[in-house]
Amino acid sequence: MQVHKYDVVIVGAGGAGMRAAIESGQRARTAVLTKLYPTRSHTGAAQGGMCAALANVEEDNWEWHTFDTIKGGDYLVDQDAAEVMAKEAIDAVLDLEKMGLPFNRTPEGRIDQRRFGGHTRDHGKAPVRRACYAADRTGHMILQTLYQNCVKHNVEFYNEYYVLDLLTVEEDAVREDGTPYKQKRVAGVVSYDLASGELHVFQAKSVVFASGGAGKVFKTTSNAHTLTGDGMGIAFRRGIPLEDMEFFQFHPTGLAGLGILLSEAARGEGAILRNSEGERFMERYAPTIKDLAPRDIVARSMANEVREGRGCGPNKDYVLLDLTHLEPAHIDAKLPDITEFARTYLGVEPYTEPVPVFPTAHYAMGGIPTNITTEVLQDNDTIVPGLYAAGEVACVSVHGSNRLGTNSLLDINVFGKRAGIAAAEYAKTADFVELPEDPEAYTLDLLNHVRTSDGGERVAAIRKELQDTMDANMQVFRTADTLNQVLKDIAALEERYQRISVQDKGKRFNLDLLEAVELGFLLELAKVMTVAALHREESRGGHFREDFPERDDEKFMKHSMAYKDEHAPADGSAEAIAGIRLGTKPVVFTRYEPMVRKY
Amino acid sequence: MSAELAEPASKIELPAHIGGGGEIPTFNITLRVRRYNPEVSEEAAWEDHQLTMYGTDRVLDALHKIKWEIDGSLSFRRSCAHGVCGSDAMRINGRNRLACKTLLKDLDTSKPITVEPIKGLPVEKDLIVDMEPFFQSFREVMPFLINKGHEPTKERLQSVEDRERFDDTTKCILCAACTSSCPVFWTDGQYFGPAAIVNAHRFIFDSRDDAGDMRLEILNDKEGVWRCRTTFNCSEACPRGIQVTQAIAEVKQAILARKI
Amino acid sequence: MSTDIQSPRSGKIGSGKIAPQYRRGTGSKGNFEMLAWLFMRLSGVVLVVLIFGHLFVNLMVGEGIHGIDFGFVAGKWADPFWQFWDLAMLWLAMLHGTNGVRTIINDYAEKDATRLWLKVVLYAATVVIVVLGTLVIFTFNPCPVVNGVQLPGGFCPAP
Amino acid sequence: MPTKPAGTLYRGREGMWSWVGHRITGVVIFFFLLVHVLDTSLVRVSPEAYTAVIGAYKNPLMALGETGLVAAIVFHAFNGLRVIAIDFWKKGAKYQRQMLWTVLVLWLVTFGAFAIRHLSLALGGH
Ligand SMILES: Cc1cc2nc3c(=O)[nH]c(=O)nc-3n(C[C@H](O)[C@H](O)[C@H](O)COP(=O)(O)OP(=O)(O)OC[C@H]3O[C@@H](n4cnc5c(N)ncnc54)[C@H](O)[C@@H]3O)c2cc1C
Ligand code: HEM
Ligand code: SF4
Ligand code: F3S
Ligand code: FES
Repeated sequence: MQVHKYDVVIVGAGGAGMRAAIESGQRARTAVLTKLYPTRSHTGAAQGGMCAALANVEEDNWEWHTFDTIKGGDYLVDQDAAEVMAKEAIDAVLDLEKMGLPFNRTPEGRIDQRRFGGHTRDHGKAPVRRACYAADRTGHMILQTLYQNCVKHNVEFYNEYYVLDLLTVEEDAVREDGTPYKQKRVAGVVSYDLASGELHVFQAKSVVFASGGAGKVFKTTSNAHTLTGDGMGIAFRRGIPLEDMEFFQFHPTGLAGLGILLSEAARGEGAILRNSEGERFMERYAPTIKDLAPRDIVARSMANEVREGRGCGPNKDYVLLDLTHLEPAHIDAKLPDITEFARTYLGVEPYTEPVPVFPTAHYAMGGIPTNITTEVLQDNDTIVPGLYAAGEVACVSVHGSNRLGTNSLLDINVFGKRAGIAAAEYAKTADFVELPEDPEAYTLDLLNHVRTSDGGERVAAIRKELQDTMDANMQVFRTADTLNQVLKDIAALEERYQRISVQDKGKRFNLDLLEAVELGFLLELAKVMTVAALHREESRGGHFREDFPERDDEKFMKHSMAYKDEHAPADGSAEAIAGIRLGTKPVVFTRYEPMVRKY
Repeated sequence: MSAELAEPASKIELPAHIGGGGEIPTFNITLRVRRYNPEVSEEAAWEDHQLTMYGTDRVLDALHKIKWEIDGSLSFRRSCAHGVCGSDAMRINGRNRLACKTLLKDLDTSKPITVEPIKGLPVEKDLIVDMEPFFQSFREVMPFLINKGHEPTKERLQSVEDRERFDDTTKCILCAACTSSCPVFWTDGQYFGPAAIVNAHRFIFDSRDDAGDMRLEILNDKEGVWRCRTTFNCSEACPRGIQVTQAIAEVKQAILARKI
Repeated sequence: MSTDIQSPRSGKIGSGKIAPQYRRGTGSKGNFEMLAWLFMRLSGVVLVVLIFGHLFVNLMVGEGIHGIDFGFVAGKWADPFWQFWDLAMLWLAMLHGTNGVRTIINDYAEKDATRLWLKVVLYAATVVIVVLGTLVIFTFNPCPVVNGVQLPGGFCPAP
Repeated sequence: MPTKPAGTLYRGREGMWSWVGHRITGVVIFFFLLVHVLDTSLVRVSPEAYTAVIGAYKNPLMALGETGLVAAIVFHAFNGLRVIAIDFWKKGAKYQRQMLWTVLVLWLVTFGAFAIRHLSLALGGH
């Protein structure tokens, strides 16, 4: 084992991690640990754009953006956070431009903007052009630009280092009102060097989690194979709660059967959805903004069309995205990559044929709870000093129960930057927390168990069954029955997980071992998501309960908080299911009162 | 900006075939993978697997099938699975390709499909190579915007044409398919390689950048652009369709124009 | 048990280092490679004319190769035009070829020592050939007298 | 150190093979040139010696060799021009493949014309 010492350690080198690193690296000694080469991070897959009320092409202001974000999130958004994000969006975009990001331009040479689902003028009057973009490679450009600037600032990367544990200590402390509690403090992280199979302990004053999403709990997903929710899982195992995990976004237009994403920008540029009868069915579901309605609504409408027998194809299990009325030259200029995907992977020519699409698991709205300075919360109002989170792994919560398109690239830039600054500033004054005795013991155990376990169960098989049941029962339509089915399935899978065996016993690049570890996170997170979903007996944003189809502000206008608690009774009672204790956290309101969400 | 589009029809007649008819056929392939694990043996060896695959499966799916169902020790990098992250450049049937972008049905399935690591970088295990030398070259060309003027309060302006000038080379995902297909790079690994030049090009021709001269000076090195022998392997290997050789030619000309 | 490490991994795995060494210096000064590259193209264009002309005259016109003998060469070099032609061809082709082979040596010779020796041999050969060739063209006497006998050649002045 | 475990041959396309050809022909010509200057230098030594050596060139076997040499020179020359066009002409890279086919056609024509005349002279006559 080797021990490194840094002021700030950042876990993850996607958009959020690198944006943080650029800030932190200039202020304090910073290391970035990432399980992938930075440019392999999934931020690079983002296509459509990044929103900011620049008003370069149309009248716009950040307050409208705030409102859209809150309404899009079905009022479960913390409004202070949404305000921060919408206001700082403008600088976030300009920062990127100054770093060199090649945005598309208007004829006047300004950053061009386009429409995106749920973004409107003046509180819902009409769609507005707010998304700044670089063709349909906005995420790619952001990731490259941030990496380039990390190179410029000599950020120290530890590539292919898997963080597997968070080192914390607990101190006795007393609240203002006199009640005693355990204050967590962060000491560092433990990572596994993929190339050598060695463990490395990183002692740090501040730790920033920016490890991205967990889309691989589902089968059909736009997410990368590597998005296995490690960060959320690690924090959860160390007693940090997870917020709003029941809310998972299903993006309407994934390539049918594959899940590869066709950006909403396609619809922003004028593409529309049709069912097997050739009907533009979104006119029925969202008469005002039709195909540009927020994702949860479109995804549900599509699933409903299929359920009612108007799906296309041999199994009638998808609908069509029609671009055929658009000029090929326009498509080439604005949507080159995604039309290429349709050609490569489905052999469909989007100029002349509509493209088969179906909702695909896309984005985790929930995650590690933080406040607007990105400090991680250990309960509703206690922060963990020195621990920060930003990006998809975190839940500030700016997305509430449904994220608007283009708000995530914004989120990672705004809160990534905030995290970098906050972490470095904290490290300037703080001292190192003493490492626990045998800091790597837990991780060593974990790895040894996986390495030596010899029950013959295959990781891939368990993962597939998990993903199948999640797709079948936890997707856009949910009921108590389907959710209980998932929990039952997960229990069985967890039991089998104890008996896995990995075939690769070596040290060098043992990805077999890591896939097994990742599966552990997936199982854990799937369970948290399902338990939270079961508990939320209402329909809101990305979470739709057929048995409770209405939004219920009275009972559920609050965030859910899931804690790992081995002692929670496993009797199926709502508050405590199978080692998970559920709590709630109030939503922060500033000025927008909940309204019915209609488009 | 494009003109406002006319509203598309609410309902149209769909041709009967739309949405693809019939079942996707399955087929059998032999995947011949180059295995190498220094913990076991210093020798690399070919290994054959017979697999049954589906119509839309890619080489990556075949590799996963082996790893997940047959032999978990097979090691390769991958992440996005749709050609945007640059993890899985490898040599498929003798040419550099992304495994996740190469459909099996597009290959000749009557013969074994060979899969081996990209050339010219040290192999670490199976299909995994050490990418550090590659990134080293990338870093050396100063791949970041350098602007010596004042920071404007708003964005810097750039005309649509100026933006278009370097569009092609902004697409690079640093997959190394180009550099590791270059016969000059194979010889001693010292050549900067096409990917580094592509990324220098991206900034040299960006109207907002002021350090083009420095980059041209870097690439005027004895391991720089002049080592390119216009073999076009790079252009053919690039999964993003970047006209790599063209970009290199433009850099050569820029250096000449500056010196003469 | 624990060691402090300051900098991140750069191309080494555990202890067994397998990264190739980057010997690329801080950048070579000057424009030699550029000029060499440019020279290859310029000389190439000129060589096309020179060599094609040479081949045509020597091998295609008249009796072709059968026409070539001492007299033929002597006849050509009696004319300063052909003298100059062949001289230019000699120099350009040799420099072009030498530089070409130099690149090839740089490409394939793995060890510095091998590289050096191959280049020494190459340059030596080039110098010898260029000097020899030049001398031959300039000091050539088309009407030598061997053992007191004037060799035939219509272009020779009567003794 | 297994930096380059031998795998299959890289399946490059026209661009790579034309370069391989260019490189090989370049070296071949270079070595021929060395010899050619040496033998021509014999004119300085003695006309007999020169004529004797040149006589060897007239041997049918050598004629074949010479034909090969001319083939090499002609390919190298035309392909060299193609390379120059790629370097200096804006659309050169785009049309490199078409240009290669043009090179090969020109090569065939030029070389064919030469071969017929040269071989008929060398093998047939005298
Ligand atoms: C196909 C697609 C299209 C999208 N399009 C848009 C869009 O148009 N607009 C928009 O706003 N949003 C979009 N999104 C969402 C947005 O791209 C992501 O939410 C966002 O990029 C997440 O960034 P991140 O930095 O949090 O995480 P990521 O970019 O996923 O980075 C995660 C990082 O964490 C590292 N990591 C993970 N686990 C570990 C570990 N255990 N140890 C060490 N490192 C670890 C990884 O190596 C990686 O570097 C899209 C998402 C997808 C999938
Ligand atoms: C007939 C006219 C000729 C033309 C147009 C020509 C053109 C060229 C060009 C443009 C190159 C550079 C190729 C590159 O950089 O990729 C080159 C390389 C070369 N030439 Fe020529 N050349 C000619 C004649 C010759 C002759 C007579 C010789 C031998 C003495 C020769 C030997 C070489 C060699 C050895 C190379 C290096 C090949 C390589 O690096 O791959 N060439 N030639
Ligand atoms: S230029 Fe193309 S092949 Fe080369 S690294 Fe970039 S994307 Fe890959
Ligand atoms: S393959 Fe190499 S030789 Fe030049 S054209 Fe591409 S860099
Ligand atoms: S896995 Fe990302 S490019 Fe292939």
